[in-house]
Amino acid sequence: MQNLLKQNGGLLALIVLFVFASLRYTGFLSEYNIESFLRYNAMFGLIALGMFFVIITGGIDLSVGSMAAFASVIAALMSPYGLLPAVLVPVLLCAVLGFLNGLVITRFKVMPFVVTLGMFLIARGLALIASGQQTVLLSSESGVGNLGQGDFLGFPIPAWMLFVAFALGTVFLIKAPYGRFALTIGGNEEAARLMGIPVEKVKLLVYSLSSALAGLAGVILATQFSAGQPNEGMGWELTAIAAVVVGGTLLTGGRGSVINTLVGVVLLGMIFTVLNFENGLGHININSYWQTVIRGLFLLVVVLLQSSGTRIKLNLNWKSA
Amino acid sequence: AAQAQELPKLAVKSSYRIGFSQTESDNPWRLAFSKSMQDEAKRLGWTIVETNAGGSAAKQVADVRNLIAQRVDAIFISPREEKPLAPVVLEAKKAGIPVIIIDRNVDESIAKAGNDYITFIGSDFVQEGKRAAEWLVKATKKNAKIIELEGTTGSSPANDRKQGFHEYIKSYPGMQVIAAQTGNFTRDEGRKVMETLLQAHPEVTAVFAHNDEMALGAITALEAAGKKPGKDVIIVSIDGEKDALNAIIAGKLGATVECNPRFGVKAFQTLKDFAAGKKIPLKVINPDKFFDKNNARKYLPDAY
Amino acid sequence: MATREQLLLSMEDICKSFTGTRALTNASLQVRPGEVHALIGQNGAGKSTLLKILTGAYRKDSGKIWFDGREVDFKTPLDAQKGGIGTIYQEVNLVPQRSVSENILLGREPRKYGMIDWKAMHLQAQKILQGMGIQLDVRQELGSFPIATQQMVAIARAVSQQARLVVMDEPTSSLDEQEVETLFAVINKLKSENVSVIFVSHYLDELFAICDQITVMRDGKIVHTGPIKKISKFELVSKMLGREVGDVQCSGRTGFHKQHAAATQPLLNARGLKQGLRLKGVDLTVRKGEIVGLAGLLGSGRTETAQALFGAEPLNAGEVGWKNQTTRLTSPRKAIALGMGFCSEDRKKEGIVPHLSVRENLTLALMPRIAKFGRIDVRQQEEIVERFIQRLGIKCSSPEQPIRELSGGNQQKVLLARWLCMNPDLLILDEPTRGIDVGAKAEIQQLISELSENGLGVLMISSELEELTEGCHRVVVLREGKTAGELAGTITEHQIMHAMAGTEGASQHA
Amino acid sequence: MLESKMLKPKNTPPRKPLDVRQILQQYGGVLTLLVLFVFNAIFTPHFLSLQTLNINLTQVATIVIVGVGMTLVIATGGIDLSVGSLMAISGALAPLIFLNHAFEGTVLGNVLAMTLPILLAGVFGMFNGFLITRFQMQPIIATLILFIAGRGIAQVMSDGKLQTFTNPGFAELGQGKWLGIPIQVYLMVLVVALAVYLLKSTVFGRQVVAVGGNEKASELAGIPVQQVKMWVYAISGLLAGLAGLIVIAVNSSSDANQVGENMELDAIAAVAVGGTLLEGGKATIVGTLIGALIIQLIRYTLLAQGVPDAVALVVKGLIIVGAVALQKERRN
Ligand SMILES: Nc1ncnc2c1ncn2[C@@H]1O[C@H](COP(=O)(O)OP(=O)(O)OP(=O)(O)O)[C@@H](O)[C@H]1O
Ligand SMILES: Nc1ncnc2c1ncn2[C@@H]1O[C@H](COP(=O)(O)OP(=O)(O)OP(=O)(O)O)[C@@H](O)[C@H]1O
Ligand SMILES: [Mg+2]
Ligand SMILES: [Mg+2]
Repeated sequence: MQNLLKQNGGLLALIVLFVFASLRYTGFLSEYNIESFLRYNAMFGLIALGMFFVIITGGIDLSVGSMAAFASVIAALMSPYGLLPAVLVPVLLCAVLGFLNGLVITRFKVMPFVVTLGMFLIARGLALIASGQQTVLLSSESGVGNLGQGDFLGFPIPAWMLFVAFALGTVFLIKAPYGRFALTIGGNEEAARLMGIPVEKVKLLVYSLSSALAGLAGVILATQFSAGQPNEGMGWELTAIAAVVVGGTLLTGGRGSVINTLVGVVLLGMIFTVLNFENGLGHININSYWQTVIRGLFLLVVVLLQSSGTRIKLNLNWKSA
Repeated sequence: AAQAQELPKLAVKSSYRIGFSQTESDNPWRLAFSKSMQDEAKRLGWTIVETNAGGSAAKQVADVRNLIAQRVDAIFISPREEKPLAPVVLEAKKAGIPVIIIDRNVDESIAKAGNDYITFIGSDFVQEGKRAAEWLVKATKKNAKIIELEGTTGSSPANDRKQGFHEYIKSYPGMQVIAAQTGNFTRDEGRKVMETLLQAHPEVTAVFAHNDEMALGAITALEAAGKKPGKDVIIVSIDGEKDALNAIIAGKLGATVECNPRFGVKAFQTLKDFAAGKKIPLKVINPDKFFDKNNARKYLPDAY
Repeated sequence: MATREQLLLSMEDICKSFTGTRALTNASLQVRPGEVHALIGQNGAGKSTLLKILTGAYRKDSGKIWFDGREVDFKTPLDAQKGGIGTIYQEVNLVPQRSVSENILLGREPRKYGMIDWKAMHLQAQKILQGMGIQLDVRQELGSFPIATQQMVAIARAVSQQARLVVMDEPTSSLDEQEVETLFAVINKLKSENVSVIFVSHYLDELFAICDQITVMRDGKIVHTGPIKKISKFELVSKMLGREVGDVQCSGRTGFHKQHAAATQPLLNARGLKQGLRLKGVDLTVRKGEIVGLAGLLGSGRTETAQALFGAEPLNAGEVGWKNQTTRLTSPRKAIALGMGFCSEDRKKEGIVPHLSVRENLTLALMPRIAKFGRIDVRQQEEIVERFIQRLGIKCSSPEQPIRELSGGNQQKVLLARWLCMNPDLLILDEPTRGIDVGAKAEIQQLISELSENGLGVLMISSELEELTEGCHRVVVLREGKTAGELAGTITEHQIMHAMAGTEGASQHA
Repeated sequence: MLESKMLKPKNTPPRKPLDVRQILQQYGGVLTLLVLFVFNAIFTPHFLSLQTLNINLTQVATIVIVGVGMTLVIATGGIDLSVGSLMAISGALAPLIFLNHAFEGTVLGNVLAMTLPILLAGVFGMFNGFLITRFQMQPIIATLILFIAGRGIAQVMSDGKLQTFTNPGFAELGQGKWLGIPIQVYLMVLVVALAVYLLKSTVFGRQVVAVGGNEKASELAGIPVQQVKMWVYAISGLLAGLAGLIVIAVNSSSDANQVGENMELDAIAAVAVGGTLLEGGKATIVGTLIGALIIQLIRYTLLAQGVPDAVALVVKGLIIVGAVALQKERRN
């Protein structure tokens, strides 16, 4: 029972916040609001999913934000050639950069933090170079923009992509050997190696995957906002890391849940929405710097909820042992 | 007047609930901008809902959508990027909410002033760059070795001011840009970059900074290197903030092109006029002054 | 000598240097099909290194390895696994957060359409464990089981790989007798299937019970190899230590020489200790100059008791008296300030600080004491370290060598020294001689005896009954988290076993 | 056997190639620094001058000061993302003090303005430590909270305004010189020297490393683990506070939005390039100094060579990863 609470501390916070907001603000539950929320946060969801797989191996990927910006530029550059190139080329290019991340991490044994910090700079530089330091407009003839702006069965396409990705992610983590390998490596890398698990291949895979998903987020960025933007994605890596952690995953690796990561993404996104709505009530006038303070406090509360939950779990284990 | 019929209507009321989507609030210019909006709203007794996109066009679109979902009476948008923000203006129109665009415009091929939004109240970055160049050409008698301190790489004020400046000096072969590096619009980086460039290019005679803060940083760097800003090296910049006017009075800064952040009064007045059914021009350019040693003292009390 | 074709494994002239130390010099090892081959040597002799080279965990500097008639050079443990070698490493090298089934089968899990077939996987894991006579919930996290169970899982993983050769590096060091029996049954079964086993252990009895051939290592070299039947224990020990048979002194079977000195003032007096569901009422007393043994089956709560007494785990109930005053044990810091020391059973997780040098590891607890105004007196520190390195015969290239580079047994000695240098009144030792070679073991036991004669109180947890019977003045026996009995005077293994099991024969608590 | 002996009369294993790697590993940082230096000496005009040295040292001072605190934090296996925001907080407070009517123009005002903000930043650092020790929060998240909220707090303190001032006494901190060398360089050297001493020779310093190496073992050896952690975050906060003061003193202006922006990345990069293990347990202050100098020299070189910002980002990323890769230990 309390174990449930711990694992779902984030979910609990989300439900509370959601109920609170739907009762308090008119327009919060409107179809328009929910769809626009999903359309925007789909990008963070995809990035957080990639980050999740990196983090369960005990690594970290700081390059995702720059990677998304790079992908958005490439997608915009490829947009005149049609949907397929505009999606595949940026995603593949990012996957290659991610593969390079993984290669340096496994071959030269450089800490993931440093390698991806390097890529954080490099990908940003590449985005600026490729775009000529300008916003690159998406071609409007090819209809590529539909991918970000259109609906499928009355639901935003980016949101579909998000749900499919998370469904696949869940299956991958639970059922696919490489998903289990990733968890195992995070648990104890040396042991995993001695157990004969192909540690290097798994790492190459997760870093490529993380970058490819960041690339996909970049494609959504370009198509949804009709432009490749080399200066976008600042700080996205921290949002993604925060979402993964709020989802109850340990940064030391070895444990985590895909669905709770989604909960983390939605929760963090909802903080912004709720702050905006609260401002709109006109009772208080929170200027932008107070908003930052409140956002920080909110994160504090959510994480505190998680950490006290952690202790409940430990105590419980003793009793059931 | 014919076009105005296609715009959503705004009932005449004594007080409105206004949404204001600010693109970022991490520099004095933006903060002065936001403050003038807040002050005017307070003066009128209106409610203003300000959102801050933190420099992200994507977040700004989400913010505007959020304002639409809240069904505010009207929305002011200071867009981060022209194209990404255009579609959401159409969404506001569809929801029956009139929009005024401030500072930078949105893509006119997607959303048209007078048709999809009321009007654009703005400044012209390219023009600012040109005016800075114009002054510098005169001040240096068409001969200068210039260091250009650029704004944040890839941002539109940086790109446009650069463009305007370079377009103008093109026809003066004596005006030579010997180095151009970004100082990210900040005083600290402006100083650091200038310190470094001074070492590599001691022959410099002029500086063009994309904003006042970097110009002030450059002045510190020049003084530390034992040069006299205003004499050995002539500096021109853009914005017109208080410190810059002080520097002009002290003879350190040559001139600065005003880029007035105080849109509040004009923006709210325009909205009131619109509600009252008056005809609104499709473009309202905030008149930008030009400050040099002749008028700096006079305008100092008004500077932000 | 047999040719390569007749042998299953032939390692020839293997050399290996680590920065600073030469771990192996022309070491050779031959194993025939279906034979159980003992590998023995002092701590740091190079056993683990040799085996890690075989399984691809380390790369050799030079030498050749022939396996199954072909020359091989395994680059990763995975290669070796695929090549037909299953391995149990010295430290339990499994992943505690994963389930038991995954730990046994990961890497060769049953699949359906490329995806893991969990049902089949759990079933298969269960069957493997059942084959070894173990019944447990294979879906649970491995970390929730005691170390011994984890060790059995490691064994299950290695032997279920259909390997031609199973390498076991000290598999029994954390097992109790019953589980050792189980392991021997497994080994015999492997043997009957013509699978070979390399078996490393510091328990000579075990070697003689199960092995066919024996290879003795000393200082990275092979000093003897031959059938085990043809060598006596004494010869073996003398070969290991590099001394003549006559020199190897052995009064008892352990290095203890118990003085039946009348016990004096009580030092530690614990009554009714309770904690969670693990401890349900432990009573025990340690007096000055007394060695008290703490016996019990696996999971009986010995480690918990020790940790609670040291303040590492908060108590729910119970009273603790220290030198006639009641105290509350809230943290290891406080316990140390009172004059206690505690040597944990899990040296990798709770003992060593891997990147730090031997010097700093040894003085980790002592540091505040040899500091003036927060500054460490390095001269004094070095002196102390030098003294203990000599006294305990710690084998390291210099006091500045990082402790992670030391062999397991030598790490254990450094940890012992960490506490001895504190001059404590009471030393709590949880399995102090686990993984330590016979020579060093006797030395350590002797040292404990001497210290107790000088007034040190010792509480010693041990799974080796002879250590308890020969070394301890009294033995407190725990059963299911409670003190089940206390033995004093001439203690026999028989008595302890009865008390542990809860059958007749144990004298009740005085 | 015999043949090989005849071929190689000396009975030592071939060691030559191995040594090069070892040298790289040990001195990779210094080597990178040297290469950058020589490159500039040849290709950058006016590089070999006292002025250039001064510029580089003043520009690197704040990275080093913050990097020292970061080194200690990382040595315990943690990380501190909040340093930039703490710089902003300290930078926002100081002008509030010396521009306050009660103190304006007084020495006391300047003294308070140079101490209180540092202490405040230290208190915030302690708050980080509190979250991490008391609630077992993961450092990256615990410090992310102040990373986000801290800048907001600084803006609230200064009401979001750019605070500019003319205060020669206070400005000494950033602009003053003594014997031709900027004051902030002395401060940097002092901080480094103290930290080297702290980490090498004091009980606290060794406990910091021990906690990072094995927390459980340290606890059992009687090390006050929670206190040690608390203190490293406090120290990191204090040093960030000092760096914040230097930045505003140099510019005679405090902008809560900008002071210390991206400092956490520079500091962490300096620590990593310097050879400290990010997983804790091994740390070098001098390494961090070298790491910071490398980062500074990269920046200087790229600027002086007129490399466009976009390309500079790529080069900077490559050099950081390369410098760390150079120093990696060989795997057995
Ligand atoms: N990774 C390493 N780096 C440096 N030296 C090492 C390393 N691993 C082992 N050594 C050294 O090699 C020698 C042999 O160690 P090894 O672990 O093989 O001994 P062992 O015979 O298994 O001892 P034990 O019985 O204590 O397990 C020791 O001197 C040890 O210090
Ligand atoms: N359910 C459990 N959850 C967590 N840890 C457990 C659990 N069961 C056992 N352990 C751990 O297993 C170890 C052995 O438990 P315990 O201390 O009760 O046995 P012991 O008598 O000391 O046996 P030994 O030391 O020989 O393994 C302890 O370290 C304990 O923390
Ligand atoms: Mg060994
Ligand atoms: Mg135990």
